[in-house]
Amino acid sequence: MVDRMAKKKYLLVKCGQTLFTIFIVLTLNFFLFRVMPGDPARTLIHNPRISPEIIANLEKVFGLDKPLYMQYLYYLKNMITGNMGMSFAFRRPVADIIADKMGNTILLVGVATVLSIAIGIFIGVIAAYKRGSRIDIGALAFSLFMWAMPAFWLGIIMVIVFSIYFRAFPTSGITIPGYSHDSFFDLAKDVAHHMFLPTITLALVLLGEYFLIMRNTLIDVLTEDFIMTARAKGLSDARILQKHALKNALLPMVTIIAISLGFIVAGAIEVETVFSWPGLGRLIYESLRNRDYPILEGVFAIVSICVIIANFASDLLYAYIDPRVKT
Amino acid sequence: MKRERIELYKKKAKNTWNLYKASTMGMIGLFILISFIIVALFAPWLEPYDPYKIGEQKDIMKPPTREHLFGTDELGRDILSGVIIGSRVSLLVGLFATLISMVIGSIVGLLSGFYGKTIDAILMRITDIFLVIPFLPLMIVLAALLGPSLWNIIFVIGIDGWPSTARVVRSQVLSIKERQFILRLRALGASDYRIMMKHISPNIFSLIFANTILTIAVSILSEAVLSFLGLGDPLHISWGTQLHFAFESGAAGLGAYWYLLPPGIAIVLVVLGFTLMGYAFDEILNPKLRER
Amino acid sequence: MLQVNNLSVRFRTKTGLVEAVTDTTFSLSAGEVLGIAGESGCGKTTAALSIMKLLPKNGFVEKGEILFEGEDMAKKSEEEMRGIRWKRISIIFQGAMNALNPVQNVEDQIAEPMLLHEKVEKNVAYERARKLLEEVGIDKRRGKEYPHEFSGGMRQRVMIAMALACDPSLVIADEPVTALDVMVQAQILELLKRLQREHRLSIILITHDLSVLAETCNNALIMYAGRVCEYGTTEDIFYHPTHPYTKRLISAFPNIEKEKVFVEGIAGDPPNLLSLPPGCPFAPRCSESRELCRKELPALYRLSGGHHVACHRW
Amino acid sequence: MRKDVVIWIFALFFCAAFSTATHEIRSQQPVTLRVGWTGEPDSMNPFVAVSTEYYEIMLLTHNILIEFGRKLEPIPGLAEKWESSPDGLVWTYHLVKNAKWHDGQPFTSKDVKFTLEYVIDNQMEMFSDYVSHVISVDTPDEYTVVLTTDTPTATMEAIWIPILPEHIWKNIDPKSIQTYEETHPIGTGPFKFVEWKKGEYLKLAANDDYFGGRPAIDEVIFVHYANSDVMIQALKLGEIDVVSTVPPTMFEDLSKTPNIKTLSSPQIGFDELGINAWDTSLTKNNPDLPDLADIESQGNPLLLDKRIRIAMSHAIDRQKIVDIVLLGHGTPGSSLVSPGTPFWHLDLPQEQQYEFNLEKARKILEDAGYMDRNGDGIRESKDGKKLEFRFYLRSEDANSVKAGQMIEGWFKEIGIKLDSEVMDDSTLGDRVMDNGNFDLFIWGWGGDPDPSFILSVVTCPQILSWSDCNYCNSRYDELFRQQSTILDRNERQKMIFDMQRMFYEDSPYIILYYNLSLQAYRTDKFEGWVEDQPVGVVMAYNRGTYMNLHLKGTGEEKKTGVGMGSVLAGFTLLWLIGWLRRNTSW
Repeated sequence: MVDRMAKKKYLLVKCGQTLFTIFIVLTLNFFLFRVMPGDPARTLIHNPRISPEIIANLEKVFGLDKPLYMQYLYYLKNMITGNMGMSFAFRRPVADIIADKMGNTILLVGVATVLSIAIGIFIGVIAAYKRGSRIDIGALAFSLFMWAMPAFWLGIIMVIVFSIYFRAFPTSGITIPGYSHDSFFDLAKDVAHHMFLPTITLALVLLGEYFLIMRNTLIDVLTEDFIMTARAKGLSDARILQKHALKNALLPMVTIIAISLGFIVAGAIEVETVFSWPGLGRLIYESLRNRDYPILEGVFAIVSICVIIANFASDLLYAYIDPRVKT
Repeated sequence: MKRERIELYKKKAKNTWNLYKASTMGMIGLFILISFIIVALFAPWLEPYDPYKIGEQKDIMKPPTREHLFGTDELGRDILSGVIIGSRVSLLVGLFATLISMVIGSIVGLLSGFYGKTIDAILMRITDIFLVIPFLPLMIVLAALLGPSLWNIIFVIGIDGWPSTARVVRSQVLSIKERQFILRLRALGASDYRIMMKHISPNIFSLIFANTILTIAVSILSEAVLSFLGLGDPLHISWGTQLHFAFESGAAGLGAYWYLLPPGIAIVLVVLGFTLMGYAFDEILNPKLRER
Repeated sequence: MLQVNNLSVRFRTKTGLVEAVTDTTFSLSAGEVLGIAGESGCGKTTAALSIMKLLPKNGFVEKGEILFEGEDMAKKSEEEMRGIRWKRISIIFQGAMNALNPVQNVEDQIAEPMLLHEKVEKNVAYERARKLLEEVGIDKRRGKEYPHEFSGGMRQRVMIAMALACDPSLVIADEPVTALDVMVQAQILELLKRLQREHRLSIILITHDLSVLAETCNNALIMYAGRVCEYGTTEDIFYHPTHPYTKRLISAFPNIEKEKVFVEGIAGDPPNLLSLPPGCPFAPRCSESRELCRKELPALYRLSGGHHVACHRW
Repeated sequence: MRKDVVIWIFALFFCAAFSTATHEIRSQQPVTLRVGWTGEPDSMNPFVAVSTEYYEIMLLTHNILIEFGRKLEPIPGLAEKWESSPDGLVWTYHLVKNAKWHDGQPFTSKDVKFTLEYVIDNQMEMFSDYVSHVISVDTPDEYTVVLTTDTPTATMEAIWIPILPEHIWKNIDPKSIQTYEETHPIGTGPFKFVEWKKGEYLKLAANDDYFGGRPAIDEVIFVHYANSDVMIQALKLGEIDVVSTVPPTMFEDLSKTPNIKTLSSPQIGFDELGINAWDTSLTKNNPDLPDLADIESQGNPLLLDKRIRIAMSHAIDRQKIVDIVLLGHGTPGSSLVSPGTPFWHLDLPQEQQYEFNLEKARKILEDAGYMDRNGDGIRESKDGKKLEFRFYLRSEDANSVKAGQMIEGWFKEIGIKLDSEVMDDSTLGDRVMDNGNFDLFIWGWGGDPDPSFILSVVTCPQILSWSDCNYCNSRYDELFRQQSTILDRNERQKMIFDMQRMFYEDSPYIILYYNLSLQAYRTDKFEGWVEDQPVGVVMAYNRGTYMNLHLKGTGEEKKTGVGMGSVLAGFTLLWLIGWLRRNTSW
């Protein structure tokens, strides 16, 4: 009973912290974009060669003629109601644009992450278990190499090799543009065909990270006393790994994967740019090229909030699966 | 007292070096790194051409020849010279950005760990918030708002890297703080500042060394990414801006491997060099990873 | 039932071969409690682990035999050893630390070897696990709890219950009471003694705390730098210590019953096991050492009955 | 069991990824023209959109009263005939009778009246200049529109305002037009708007009821690419049929590719080195310019010396910039109106241009008293002011950075130091608007077929508005006022030539180059491409290609190469599945 109360309290505290963090990020977002060099109204309409009347008019529309604290309150209200302003380049609400792209990013990032976690953990376990063997050293070298490689560069190399040289995969996009698909399966096939290279690229880059973490965590766990206990009990190595080492090593992975979300986001931005994948990452790249600040502001807020919430979710999951958490 | 301490450090350093020497990974990393440092230091003597010298029309985007070992770029500039001078930017950004994160991170970590309680709670809350904000989007936003210049890039990367350092420093301070000699110093009435600067900091430095080296690797990667995304200073050649212009001018489609490969490989090597070193130090300083 | 003859264990390391245990001989008969004492790193744990063939990957038995109930453990394959571990020889680690899996509840951990070795039904195994818990003084309803929910002493009790799971004939207790406070130490030792009587166990008790040794053991073995210095009954060791090292250990605490002084309290550093001096390993720290001690390694001399000592000075 | 499911999901994903069936085009598929571009319309709202991409779409979905022919001459649009009164004040337009809106409603003169009045009454920024002299719009009958102006106006044949359907636009509040989002534009044009997936593609379908006859193709899809490299690859692979802009670096390679034809043609617009030439003595206390009465320029006053500007002009090798930055695909710059509109472009003879001659540049500076007195390589004025200037380049445009680096080098050789800084357009715009807080920059202008706009930019009243060199010359302004009222094209041309010569001699802009439009299209699928001068086959201010294009023969579709790559990858997959299955037992 006491235990459950403690857990509840823990969750409440975490929940509060998460909300607070989101609040801080939103505030940071507001001030970053207000203290930047340049007149916000001017950046708002993008075209600097535009008449002062229009600017004045827009300032009113966007509330820029109000004092800063009022703007801030408006901003918070807008954020809560999902109103993130208008894009310069698209002339559409930022929220709509983000909503359009988000699914694509989640698809790419989701598949790549699952793939890299599964393979990363798998190889990590083998390497940790056969520590010092040729497999371990090979996997280690490969992972460090992947880790050191900028995702965008790997992407470019993949395009040259597989799209341009072998012509096995399309260079960019998510489907054949403007092509009407007969069935869902047809569409899925098309998407998968386009998705292959970006997914593999992202997965390879992430793979290194997960492999290294899994390997080191497992090596740590394998030196723990209870592993010796298990050996003394007469358990076979495979059983020790499965019943005692893995669970202990996988638990921290939950947290580590959450922490590495920033890394995933970074990889996604790079890969989407190279492959013109119509997701949030490419949106960032394009709004950078157009200096489309409202989009940049919106994407930054959304991505940060997603990562924060994912962290919170991982905390919850951790509390649920790890018997030790009760503070 | 001072000399004794120097002797002690010498001995410690020698010990660490002996352990380090035994690590193949570490030695490969060190070798890569020294090579690149030499290249960066002697860039003006090593580069065959002025890397900024714009060529004639006939020189544009030409594959490797005897005159231009790595070929030329879309302005007819010598790519080998660009890669050589680019090492300066990468190392500079790596070192200075890391310096910024180390300074901020160490100060925050020291204060937090040393004073504890409210200060700790506040500082760690801030650190946690920074840790959870995805770093690349934050860097992109900052870099875009500040405008493209080398120092802005350094600042932006430095500002993003401190929270993890702060965490590491804090945990180390917490453990050192409770050691006998610190308690005795406090009892003797040494000032907080003195204890932190004279007694805790030197002890921490060796412990966060591996972390520092890995931060440099991350900083160099970040520079490459930001420059690739067009946030770097296009007036300075760095490996990232080279790749940016290569990508923008369609080197991939033209099959201009000579433009895409050298800067990319240079990035991979330098980052790998730092990573291998960081890893080797980690194995030395983290006994659990050390082979028994 | 256990006869260890001229056992030598070595570790391969990057910097060279570590002579962890050298030429160690001792024996243990059924129902007997043997204590092994010495400073940390003297090879006592290594000697015990080699009985179960639990050495780390870079460790190996260089020579010697380990006869347990007539079979030489040193010659057994890993496969065969797995059948012997816990079924016939179990081990009690320092349960206060991390010897229990933090993410498995305690009755799972106790039942695990039974399911493995005795192929019993699940409910039978769990029933027995709960009974064992009661036997070591833990409410059987706490079986579903996790190690972190127990105090240090309680965890040690769980560890003991686990060691008894398959009814082994030999139990190795490696520092079973270290890091517990004095009251709890006494309780645990009391429990061990009781169980030893009730289950007719043979126990090897490894400790660096001589008072523990004095309280529980029939025979005692003092080790230094991987070698036996002195071996005999507990009375022999405590009332007629012969080796200067043993003497120093004992004189370091005048009253065994009341005050605790750990073995670490001796001046000087233990020797580097990578490069042992040619003579008696204790010579550099020995106040009685002579020329001979530094040159020649003393053999293990028999004094009287089972009392042996490795010293030129006896 | 669960493991198997996961493995098979991956397997499915892999298999799907390797299937290439999606590339086959079935026979019933409509005939689709795929156009690749790297830009995108900024909006579908005609009162907001400014991008050339929007104008291309608008051209296909809408009509204007009088359209442009291939030589930019007026041709019938929604008005099949038109005439003006002898005094040039009253214009009568006779409309086509068989035009219909895409939603089926008939098109009448009421729609024209509504559209023009919507613009005039609400002073719509984008269009009001075209009808600034119109005082009334009358509709004597359903197919006649009469416009009355207060003064003879030269541009009554060039009212570039898309005619909008009254029945839809009457419901749209002109006050909130800036934020109005047009999702499905309805026009009278040869193509109907179908859908726009932003960042991906925009799709149009042929209008069966078009009054000028249905186009031969069924669909046009404009495919958006974030990167031109990728777009060129898509063209090579046949994923698209034509690209609107080919980067110079890829042009040569493409022209050697079989089944692809490249073409380069002049474009309207240029990139210039802008110099802050704000002489505040002309704008301060000038009764015509009340807004500028007490504003001081923040630019470097040395730049008011015309001789420095001319020396700079002599120190820039425009041909080399064209060769390097545009890889030869451009024309060295001179006068303000670009050769993309050849009728209005002043083609200055070589000997009247400030040719590239560093020696001459140095001499001009020396004669003007700018010497390097302290030997630091930088000249100083007589009162010791250094010839050192801030030089702003655009982060959005790599060409400006490249040209800037070259210019910095030449200027260094004649003793002028430039402090280059790269910034984004908003920041640069701010600097310009911040009372001219800049010295030099590189930027560019696109343009209209009519030169009025670009000529107006450098007039005095545009300082701190459209002007970014802050040039002020009352004679120039006077000529500008006169030319706008002259109906005779030849007479107007002469005045515009005079203005250009005046502006060139004063050099507040050093026009670096006129862009060429580089395009490429595939020749294996369609025929009937209309190559225009300017601008090319698409984005050419006319819809020739779209109306004229038709399939070549029976349109054989080739499969995209599967090749080694997928075979290799297929084996890898099989191996991986097997391996996973074998090794996941623990």
